[in-house]
This record gives sequence, C-alpha cells and structure tokens, in this order.
Amino acid sequence: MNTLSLDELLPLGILWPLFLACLLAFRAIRVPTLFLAPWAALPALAASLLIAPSEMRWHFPAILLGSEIGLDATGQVFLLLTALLWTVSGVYARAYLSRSARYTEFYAFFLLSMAGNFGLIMAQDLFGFYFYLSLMNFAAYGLVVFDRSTAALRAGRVYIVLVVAGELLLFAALLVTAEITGATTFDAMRTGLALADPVSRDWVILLGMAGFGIKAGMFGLHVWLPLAHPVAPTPVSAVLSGAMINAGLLGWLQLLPLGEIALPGWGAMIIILGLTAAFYGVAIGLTQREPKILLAYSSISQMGVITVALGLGMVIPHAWPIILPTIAFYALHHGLSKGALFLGVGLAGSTNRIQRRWIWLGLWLPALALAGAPWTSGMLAKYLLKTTTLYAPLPWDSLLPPLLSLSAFITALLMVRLLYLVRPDAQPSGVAPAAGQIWPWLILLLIVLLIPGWLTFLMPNLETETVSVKDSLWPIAMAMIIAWSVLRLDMFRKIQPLPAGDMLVLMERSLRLLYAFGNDLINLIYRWKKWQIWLEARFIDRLMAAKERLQNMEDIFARWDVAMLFVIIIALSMGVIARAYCCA
Amino acid sequence: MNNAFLFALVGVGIFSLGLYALIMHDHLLRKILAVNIMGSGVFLVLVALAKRTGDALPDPVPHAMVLTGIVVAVSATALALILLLKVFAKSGQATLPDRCKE
Amino acid sequence: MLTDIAWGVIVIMLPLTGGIICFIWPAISKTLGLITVVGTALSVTGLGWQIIESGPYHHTVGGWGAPLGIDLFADGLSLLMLIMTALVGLGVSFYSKSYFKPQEATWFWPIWLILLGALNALFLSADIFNLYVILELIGLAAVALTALTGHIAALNSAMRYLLAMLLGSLAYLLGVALLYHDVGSVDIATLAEKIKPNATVWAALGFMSAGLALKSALFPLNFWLPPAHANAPAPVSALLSALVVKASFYILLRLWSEIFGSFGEGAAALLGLLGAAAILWGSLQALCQTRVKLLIAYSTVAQVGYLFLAFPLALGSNGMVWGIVAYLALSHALAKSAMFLVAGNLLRFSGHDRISGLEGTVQRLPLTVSAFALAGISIIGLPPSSGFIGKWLLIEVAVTQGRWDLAAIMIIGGLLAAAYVFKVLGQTFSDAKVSHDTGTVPASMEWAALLLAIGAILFGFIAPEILSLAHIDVSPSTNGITP
Amino acid sequence: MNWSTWLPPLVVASSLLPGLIIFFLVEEKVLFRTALNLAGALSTLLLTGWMLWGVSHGHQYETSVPFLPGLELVLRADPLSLLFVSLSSILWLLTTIYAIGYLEGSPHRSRFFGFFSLCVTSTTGIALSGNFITFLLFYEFLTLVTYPLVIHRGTEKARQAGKIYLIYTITSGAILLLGTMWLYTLTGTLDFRPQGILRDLGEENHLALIVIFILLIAGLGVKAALVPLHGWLPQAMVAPAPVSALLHAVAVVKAGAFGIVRVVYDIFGVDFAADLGVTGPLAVVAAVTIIYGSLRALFQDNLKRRLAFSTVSQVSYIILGVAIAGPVASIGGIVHLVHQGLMKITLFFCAGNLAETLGIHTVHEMNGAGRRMPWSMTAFTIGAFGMIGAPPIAGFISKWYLGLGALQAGQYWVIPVLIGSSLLNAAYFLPVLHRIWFREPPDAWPAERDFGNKETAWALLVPPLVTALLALLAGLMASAWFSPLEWVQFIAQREF
Repeated sequence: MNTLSLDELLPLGILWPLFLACLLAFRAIRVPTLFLAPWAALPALAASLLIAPSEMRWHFPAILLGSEIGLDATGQVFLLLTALLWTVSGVYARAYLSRSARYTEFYAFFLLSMAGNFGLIMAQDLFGFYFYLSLMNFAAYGLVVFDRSTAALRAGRVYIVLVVAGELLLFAALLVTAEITGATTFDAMRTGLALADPVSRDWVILLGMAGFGIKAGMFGLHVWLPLAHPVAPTPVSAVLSGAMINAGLLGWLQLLPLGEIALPGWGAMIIILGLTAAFYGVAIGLTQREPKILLAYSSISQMGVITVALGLGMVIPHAWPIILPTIAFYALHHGLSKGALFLGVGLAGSTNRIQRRWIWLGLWLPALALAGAPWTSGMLAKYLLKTTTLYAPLPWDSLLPPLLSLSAFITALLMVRLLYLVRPDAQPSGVAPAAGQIWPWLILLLIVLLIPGWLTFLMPNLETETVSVKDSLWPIAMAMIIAWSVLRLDMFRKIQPLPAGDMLVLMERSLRLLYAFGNDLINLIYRWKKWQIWLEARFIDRLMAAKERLQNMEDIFARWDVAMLFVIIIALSMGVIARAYCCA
Repeated sequence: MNNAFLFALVGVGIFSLGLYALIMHDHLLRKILAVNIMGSGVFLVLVALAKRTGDALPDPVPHAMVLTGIVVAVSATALALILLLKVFAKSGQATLPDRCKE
Repeated sequence: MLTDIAWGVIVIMLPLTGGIICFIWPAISKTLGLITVVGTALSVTGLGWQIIESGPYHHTVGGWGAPLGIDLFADGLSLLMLIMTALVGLGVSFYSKSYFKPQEATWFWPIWLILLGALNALFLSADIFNLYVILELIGLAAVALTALTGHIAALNSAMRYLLAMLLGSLAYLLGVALLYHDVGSVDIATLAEKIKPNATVWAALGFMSAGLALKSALFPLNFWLPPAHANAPAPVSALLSALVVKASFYILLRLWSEIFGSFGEGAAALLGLLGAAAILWGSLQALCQTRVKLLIAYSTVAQVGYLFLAFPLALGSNGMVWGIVAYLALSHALAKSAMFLVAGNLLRFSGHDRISGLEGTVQRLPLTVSAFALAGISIIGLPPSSGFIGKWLLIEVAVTQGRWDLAAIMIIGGLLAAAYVFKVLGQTFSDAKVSHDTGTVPASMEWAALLLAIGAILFGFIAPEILSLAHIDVSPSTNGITP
Repeated sequence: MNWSTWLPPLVVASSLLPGLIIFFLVEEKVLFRTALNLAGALSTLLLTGWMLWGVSHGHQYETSVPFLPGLELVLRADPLSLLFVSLSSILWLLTTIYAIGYLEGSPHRSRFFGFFSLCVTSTTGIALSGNFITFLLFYEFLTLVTYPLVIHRGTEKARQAGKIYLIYTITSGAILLLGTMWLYTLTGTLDFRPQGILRDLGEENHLALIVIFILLIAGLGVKAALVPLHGWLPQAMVAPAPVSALLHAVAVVKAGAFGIVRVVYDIFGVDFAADLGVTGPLAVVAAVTIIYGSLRALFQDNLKRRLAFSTVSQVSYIILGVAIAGPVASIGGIVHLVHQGLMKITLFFCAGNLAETLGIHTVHEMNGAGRRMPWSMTAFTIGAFGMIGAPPIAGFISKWYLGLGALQAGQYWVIPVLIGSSLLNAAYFLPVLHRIWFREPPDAWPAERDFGNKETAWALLVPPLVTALLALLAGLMASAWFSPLEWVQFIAQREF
C-alpha cells in the first residue's frame, strides 16, 4: 500500500462526511456514527491547514464527465473558513439538539450539506462543482425546514424554489460556457470565455450572475435569506450565513473571466447592485426586532460589499491579483464573524443573568469585527478593499471610498442595534446554553480575534496602524453616538419591522395572481373535461343511433325481395358495365 | 331471328317468371315450384342453343347437360320438400320469417 | 411408384365412398369418418407431392375427355385449396368426434364426407359444367348440415340458404349455357383460348358472377350467411365459413383468372367495389353483434370482401394477386374455422354464446380463448400471422398500382376486425361474477380449435413456400401466372 | 451454424420459451415458475453480455429467415440494439423479482408471468430487429402481449383502459403498416442501415417521403406517447405496478421511442431527414410533449398518474435528442433511453411498494412515508432527483448532452424547453419528496401490511434499490468504460 500523503486529505474531506451520512442509514451502527458525525469536518479542516495550495489537480476521469478537484490559494482560504464553521457548528449542534427527536435526521442532512460545501470549494470542473452545489443546496433544505414550524416551512418553500431556479440558470450558464469554450475545467473555461464572442459571453455572465446571485444573496435575489437563515436551528444559521453563502461568490470567481478581460459595463452594474445590497440590507435590518433576521440582513449587506469588489475586478482586470485575495479575506472575515454572531445569539436564551452578561460581552467581539473596528479582522478587510479602489478609474476611485466608509458606518449602526436587542436584560431568546455549545463558540471567538494577527504575520508590510486605525474608528464612534441618542429618544420602538423577506411579499402577491391564473386554467381544464364528457355522451348516443341504423339497414338487406333485387341488379350491371368498359 | 333464338328467349322468359315468383310468393311450396320453373327455363335455353350453326345437327352435349341438370334439380327439390315439411311441422307455417337469426 | 397413383381420383372417391358407407352403416360412422378424413388428407399430400415433382396434374376419368367426359385438373392453386380443405377438415373432424350427440353424428358424418368429396372434386375440376354439378352437390350437403339440429331457427335458415343456393346455381348454369353456346366448350382452358367478347359473353359474365357472388355471400348478397352460420352446429359453421364459401369463390377466381380477366375490367371494378363495401359493412355489422357466432359470421362477410379485392387488382399485377388471394383464403379458412370451433366450445361451456356472458372464460378455458386470440390475430392481420402476410401482399399490390383507396379500406378493415375481435377477448378477461352451470368441454375440442389457430399463425412463416406453390401453373392462358 | 447466427434468436427465445411453458403451469407451481422465470431472465442477461462483449470486439451477430417474398426476418445485434437489449434484460430480471413479490398470493399468476415473459420477448425482438418488417412484427406482438397485462385485474376500469390502449395502439399499428408499405414500394428494402436507405431516391420522391415520415412517426408516436397521441398511457395505469414499471421504463414507450430512433437514423438517416426538413417539426412536437406532459403531471394527485405523465414528458427527451440531429444531442437522446428506464422503473417500483405495503395511491397520502419505508423512499428520491436532472444521477447526463447538442446544432430554443421542463419536474417531484421526508406520518396508513421489522418484502425492496443504484452509477460513473454513455458514444460514432 502506498503511504498516505497529506494530499489525500483533500478527497477525504469530501468523502468522509458523505460516508458517515451513508452509514447513518443503517440502524445497527447509528450510535457510533452519530458519535463521529459532529467531527466530520475535521479531515477538510486538516486539509485546509496542512496542504500547501498548488495548481495540482486530482483527476477522476470516470466520475461524471471527468471530474477534477484541487486546492489553490483562494480555495484554501474558503476551505479553511468553511471547515472551521462546519466543525464548530457540528460540535455546537450536538448539545443544541441533544433532546431533539430528529437528531439523526439533522446530522444526515448536515453531513450531506457539508460534503457538498467542501466539494464545491475543491471542485475544479463544472460537473463536480454543479454536483456538489446541488448536493449542498438540496440537503440544506432539510436543515432549513428542520423545525417544521409554519415559518420554517414557508422559508423552505421559498428557499427551494429559488434554489431550483438558481440551479437551472446555472445549468444554462454552464452549458453555454461548455459549448463556446469546449472546456469543462474552470481554468480553461475562464480563459476560453475571455476569448469568446461577446454575445455568448454576455449570456454566460448574465446567467451566471443570476444563478450564483441567488446563493450569494445578490440584491433582488436575496429574499430567501432573511426567511431561511433565522428559522433554521442556530448552528445551521451559522453555516448558512457564514459558509454556504460563499458558494455563490466562489461560483462567480470560478466561472467569470475575472482578471482576464475588462468588462466595464458588467462591472459597473455589479458594483451598483453590490452597493444597493450593502445599504438596503442594513436599512431593512435596522428595523428588525428578531436578532437572527437582523443578522441575515447584515449578511446581504456584507455580501453586497464583496460584490462591489467583484465588480471592481471586472472594471480593472489588471488589479485582480490584489482584488482576489481581498475578496477571499473579506469572505473569511465575514464568515467567521457572522458564524460567531449567530452562534452567540443562539446562546442568548440563558436565564442566568451573569452568564447572559458574559455572552453579551462575547458578542461584542464579532460585532465589532463586522463593523470594522480597529485591530479587528473587519478593519483589515475594509482597508484592503479600499486600497483596491485606488486602482479604479473614474468615477469609482472617488465615489467608492466614501461609500465604503458609509457602509462601514451603517454596519456599525446595525451591530449596535443587534447588541441592543440581545442586551442582558432583554427578553431571553434562543435556548439555554449548555457547555457543549459554549466552548465551540469560544473557540470561534478566539479565531476571530486571532485572524488579524495571522494576516499581519502573513503580510508583514501591511501598515495597518498608520493607515486605518484612524479611518476605522470614526464609523464606530459615530454609530455609538447615534445609537445612544436614538436610545434616548426611544425611536426604535416607533419603527415597525418590515416583514422578513421584504420584496418577497410583493413577489408572493404576484405569485398568488399567477396561482389564481393557474387555478383558472385548471378550472378551464375541468370545464373542458365536463364538456368532453358531454361530447363523449353525445358521441356514444350518435354511435348507438348509428348502430341501430346499421342494423335496420342490414334487416332491410336481408329481406328476401330486396336481396333478390340485388341479385338481379348485380347480374345486369356486371354485364353492362363490363361491356361498357371494354368497348368504350 | 331464328327458331332457336326464339326458344332461348322463351327460356329466359320462363326463367324470369320463375324468378318473379321466387321473389313475390311467400309460400315456400310456391318458391320451390318457382325454382323448378327457373330450372326449366335454363334447360330450355340449353336445348335451344344447342343448335349453334344454321344447318348442322344439334350438339348432343347440351342435351346431356340438361339430363344431368334434371337429376340435380330433382334431388334439390327433394331436399327442399323435406325441409319444407320439417319447417311446417315445427312452426306450423310454410313461409320464411323475415329475419331468422335469433 | 407413389407418383404414378391417380391421387386426384382417390382424393374425390375416398370421402365419397366413406360417406356412403357411413350412411349405410351408421354404427361405425365416427371411426370410419375420421379414418376417411385422415386418408383423404394423406392423399392430398400425395397429390401435392406429385404436383411439386412433376408439375400440374391432369387426369381424364375413364379416358373420355372433354366435353362429354370428366377431366380432373390440378395446378398450384387447386393444390392450395385442397390443402386448405384437408387441414380444416382434419381439425373439424377431430372436433366433431366429441361434439355431436350420437343421433346427430349418424347424419353428420355421411354428409360431411360427401361434402368433403365434393369440395375436393370442385377444386380438381377444369370444366364449368362439372363445376355446376359439384356446386349443387356442395350446396345441398351444406344445407343438409345446416339443418342438422332440427331446431326451427336452423330449419328456417337452411331453407333460406337452400333457396339462395339454388338461385345462385341456376344463374350460374344459365351463364354456362350461354358460354357453351358462344364457344362450344365447357373446358376452361379451351374457353380461355377461344373466347371473344360479345353480347352473349357479357350476359354469361353477369349471370355467372352474380350467381357465384350470391353463393360467396358477397355484400349485399350476404343475407343468407349470418343466419345459416349462426344456427348451424359449430363444426358445420366452421365448414361453411371456411370451405363452402371458398368453393364458389374459387370458381369465380378460376373464371376470372383464365376467361374473363382480360376483358372484364369494368365488372372486376364492380366486384372490387362490392368487396370493399363488404369489408366495411361486414366488419361494422360484426361489431354490432351481441352473439359470438353471429359476430364471426359477419366477420366472414368482411373477410370474403378481401378476397374480392383481387379482381380489380388482377390486371395490373400480372396475375400475382390470385396466388395471394388463394393464400389469404387459406389463412382465413384456418382462422375462421378455429373461431367457429371456439364459439362451439363457449356454447358448450356456458350454454349460450352471448358476448356479455363470457366473463372469466379466460381462466376456465384458457386454450379456447388462446385459440380465439390467435385466430383473431390472423383475422385482424397482425404479424407474423398468415393473415398479415396475405393482407400485406395485397396492400402492397394495391399501393404499387396506386390504389390507395383499396389499401386504406383494407387497413380500416383490419382496424375494425381488431375492434370486434377484442370486443370478445376483452370480455373473457373480466372477473367471473356469476357461476352459472357450466358444461365441460372435452380437451380434443379445445385442442382442435387451438391447433387450427396455431396453423393460421404458423402459415405466416412459410409464406414464400406457399406462394411459390400457388404459382405452379402451365395453363396456356396469357393471364397465367409465371412460375 | 455457429454462435454468431444463433445468439440473436437465442436471446429472443430465452424469454419466449419460459413464457410459453409458464402458460401451461398450474397456479400452485410457484417454485418451478419462479425458477423458470429467473432462469430465463438470467440466461437473457448472460447471452446479452456475451453479445456485448462480441460486438465491442467487432464480431457480427446476424440471423435471417425468409418471411415475405423479397423480405426477410432479420435479427441483428448492432450497438444500438444491444443498448436496448441490455436495458431490457437487466430490468426484466429485476422486474421479475419484483413481480414475484408483488403478486404473491394473487390469482392468475401463470397467465401474468407468461405474458410478462412474452412482453420481454417482443422488446428484445424489437431491439434486435435488423429491418423494419421484423421491427413491425415484434412491435405488434408487443401490443398484443401487453394487452392482457393491462387488463390483468379484470375490473371494468381495467377493461376500459385496455380498450383505450388497444384503440390507440392498433390504430397506430395500422398507420405504421401503411407507412412501411409505402416506403417498401418506393425503396424495395426495409433494412436498417447506418445513414439510412433513402439516399439514392430522387427529388421527385421527397414529398412522398415526408408523408411517409409523418405516417411512421404518427404510428410510433402513439407508443412513445407523443402529444397528442399519449392518451392511452395514463389510462393504462390501472395495471399492476410491475406492469406499469415495465410499460413505462422498458417495453411500450421505449419501443416507440426506439422505433423513432431507428426511423430517423437507420431508415431515413439523420442528414437526409434533416435535409428533408422533417427533424425540425419532430423536435417541436417532442418539445411540446415534454412541456405538456410535465404540466399535466403537476396536477395529478394519483401517484401513478403523475408518474405516467412524467413518462410522457421524459420519453420525448429521447425523441428531442434524435430530432435535433446532431451528434452530441443524439448521444443525449439515446442515452436517455437507458437513463429514463432506470429512473422511471425505480419510481414505479417505489409507487408499487407504497401501494402494496401501506395502501398509498395518492400523493397526499404520502406524508411521512420516508419514516416508515426509508429505503424505498431513498430509492424514490434518487429517481425523482434524476428526473429533475440533478447531478450526479443519470438524468443530468442526458440533459447535459441534450443541451450541449442543441447549442452545437444552433437550436437555442431547446435550452428554455429543457430548463422549463426541469423546473416543472422539480415542481411536481419536490413537493412529493417534501411530503415523504418532512411531513409527519399519519396515525394509521390506509392499508398497512405487516412485514415484521422489515419495511416491506425483500423481493419488493431489492429491485428499486438496485435500479436506483444503477441510475446513480450511470450518472456518477458516466465516463467509466462500462457506462451506458460510453456505449452510446460508440453508437453515435457509427451514425455520424
């Protein structure tokens, strides 16, 4: 046997959770499997930490239409984030659901989604990617509707509709790409797309943006997020909002010809969409009273910010080598912070005031990080992002920095609102924490705390102190001031929360119209059926009448005199006709 | 128009008369008689047309045919009469119902 | 040497003698009848071998020769008809062994054997006057068999049958007289050689065709057939439908292929038209029936229509079509006799033959229902049955000649046939609800029906051989089929 | 005489003989009948395997016997026929096992299994037909032997369904016959040849050929359930589950679809058909069928009816693939012949399991069925996702090739059709899956049968699991040497 190399951790990262999920089907070995299930993300985590990123690919020519997995630098960051979140959530869920009757079911879907999530990060070809994405998306449905509450079922419905729509848009995008580039690996597809004719390329970009946009919560397609993320069990919210949401982003990075050619038009559109999402998310989020919904809107807003970076990448392809790590880092920062926030909010159900207070204090860390407070990952992420705008052409170079600052400011505002909502003397929400939930959360907090250090260790020439501390301080400070005054004025109480899913309400209304139309159509079909039955009855009547007539006629033919007459007629006409024919 | 042809025409006439009776009369005995008369008509035609050329002797073959025909007609009539008797014995009438499939 | 024996004479004389002995000595009629039928079948084999070995068979009885003597003549076409008679005869005889009550059997066997002899004689005749005599003999035997049960319905239909037969024969005889007057011969070959179209010939054509069409139950002259077939005992219905109807058709075919074919185009068109009408009319009527035997009887009316389509197609096909039609007749004979035997089984089983009362027969009489199904397949014309082959070839001829109308009618006829066959079959599959008193059906009766039906299917697989058989011909006529 | 002439008829006989013998077995001889059935199925499988090996190594297997003057019955094993034969033989084996379990203790089993075997005979015959007349023969034979299966239950409803089935199929048979006949009078041959037999016909025949094409497609379209000729299919659902399974997955609809493939490829030839301008309309009809079937499926509450309409839709993928008339689309279409078979038979098996074990017949009764029958429902889920076209299940591969092929042929309108159909597939399958897995089971099932601690009888459980696994493997291992896709690429090379 070959010696096991570290590289083999890569496929193992996908296969191990899949394998465990399959084992769950067998009742006899369910107990040991469930014992292993929470730790199922460890191989992937190990892979992300131990394997040096490279261009190396694992080929599986027999799988699907030829499959490849590999791990490059960007992928490593995403894998790290994802594996961390899945591990923490997995362990967290063990205590969270310890009394649930559907413990096994939860882990079955959890493991399947996890495998899909890791797989799509590692996949370097469209088939693998598409497969893992589907696996993750469909399995996550089981997690979204896990509670079976009315809200969960509704969220699940919206979720699945959009997932299917996204998958199909993506299917079309991939088809067109494969056709015009003749390639199925992402490297080749990106290069091919860059050289392809603009019309087809535009189609790919449109379909791809929309298809992945659903997953990434792009503005207009974000409606499922505020519904689905909050209703899911807390650990699921964490992975949904922190890890799975990045699948869309990753898809964009893999599919679009970023850094290859300039696409100023698309770039502008995406930047605008991103900015809209960034502000819109916060605006709606601010009105919410349910912390998890607020967090979901924050995700929309943060993904919007990342989308801006993506748009920039389209505008200035030469800056892509800088933008790509920025995006990766931003995603890492956002994912971890958001995960920590969700898990923490889920712990806010304690009735113990002291415990409550500690947890509240703990929540400050990721909240500050998300708001971009100094010496946090947020500050670094936002600084990196702003740096990239320097390369942008007019008008982006002058427009974006202030807008990004503004976004940071309102994010801070949102975080303050969150902290206010989960303040120790507020109504308890979530469940009472157990030890098994707290220590994974604490580890996650620790990681959130350590990232900036890790990054500065990686990039020693980063002059964060001088450049951005000042810059990042003022949004926080202003937010604090405003929050304080708002609290004094008791303004929030007057704001009615907008329904979660905001635009969805409109969409549902139009859907309802469509549904009514469908009903009319069905009625029409039924009426047609009635008519058909009537017609059939008429037809049968006619048939019976015809039958009777036929038999009457036969009776006439069978009369002796008639038959004899026929004999005579035939005898005569035979002769006459034969003659007429022959001698004509 | 020679004699033979006249006879033949008469034969056809008798045939037609028989046919008329076969069609128009309901009583089975009359029908059987009608068939016999038709047969006689055909025989007359056969005999008449045996003289095919103006002056030669008549062809003997049609005469042989007529003899055979008469034998056949006799047996057919016998069968018909027996059937008639049986029908009459069973149904008490000597006519055909219009439709007798049920 | 076997080839030197006058098989043709044996084929006729054996059943006739058997019939007479049965008549005299009723006690052995069943055994003797069976032996005779088997013997006749073997003789047909002998004759067939003779024909295949050394071409068409010609025998002058007593050395007299035409016109006064009796000539026997057999080519491929005749042989095909003889085979048909032998096969159907065998099946029906084995069936009848268990079917008839002793009293009926004493009448059935002698008459049936005489009918068999007459049929064989008909297919071996080459002389239109002899044909008349034999035709009458067949008609009388058939009528007698129809009346066998002595029920009033049977007697009535026999009477009607008899009158129609006599009328048909007389019309035919009148035609013979006219032809003889015109040509001076009754030998078909001579006639074919010498005939010239003139008024007498036209009249003969009219009388003969009408008479024979009446005897073949060509629409609209089919009035006598359904009652006769429906009221006769099942094996008799089988014989009537399979063989007796074919006898008069065979004469028509002979007349047309050798004598009238070249100048009777108009009349042929009329015959074809009536044939087409028969297909539609017969099928529709069959579809309307509520009794199995009547349904089958009307199906015969329809299937006879197919045979008549040969007439308008004959000229353009260089005579090919006669062989096809003979093949189709053979196929129909096997299938239709199987069907009537099935009807007999059903009658025996449930005491009636109403279609609505056939529930659950498929469980109780699987062989019988299979026989009906297989025969039905051939009647519909589904591959690979002989019915399919026959119809395929006929449609092919029609399409090649651009006669789309005929092709369409044949296909529609097939559809209608499917409708009435499955009308019966579907009913047999339904769950048995009433368990009325059921009679037992002897295995030999079930098997006889099934074997005939299987024969109808299997003949589809030897179609090329059969067709090449039909083309054995050295008739001097220009319409003849080139081998 | 050697193996190369004996193998094709042997394959046909290996199901014919058991079928014929079974008819004569008394009802109680369960063991012997089972043994005979399985022996037949296994020998078919074995012989097919042999021919597969042979054909992939370049051997020829052909038998012919004279049938009509100038026409022969030809059985020939080419790659395309072997694809269909393999599918039939594998699914026959599984369906036999399933049927043994399904019909345990029910009446008239000898009759059932007899016709069942004959049904396979005709399917293998159709597959191996080397010319159109042989095809026609087995095609009609199929109609006849499936009829008793459709009306097997003997109820009024069943007979009504049987009647409708016959009206459709026999009429279509007649139309087909007419078309074939016409074709024969024009060409004088009915052989299946790569690139067709019509190349040498002159311009003046083109109109006739178009009409012939329409006749042939109309004749075959009934069995392939092309809209508006699909009416019989949902009616035929009254048949027992194994029959529906076989009808839908292998025998009847596939016979129609396979026939269309043959007509387009081996009678007309793809290029010639495209030149005639007949493939475009055919593609449109197929597309309409795909959408219409899915739409109708959406509104069915009866599970089997829903599946039936799904079949209407899915089978037309095959025809669409063929009608797009490009190499890649053809691969998608032909491979769907196998893929759809595997997936649809899985679904029908599972529907049968629900009916047999729990008495569930409608979608709204399926709440929580996953809890009670997890294995069956897992198989069902795989089948359903396959139908939607989710990777890595076989359906995805078909759709991918169809889509790619349509793009390559410049038929962009096909993409929205594919997307719309997938959307509809999702719309009628996902709610079912939701009910199965995420709803609470009722307090009592409509008619539950006790199987101890198993969810259902082994014979009912194993076949759907195997077919689901095969459907999964056919997609997941699509590029492996043993996959249907690889074989279909081999076929496509022959045609283009």
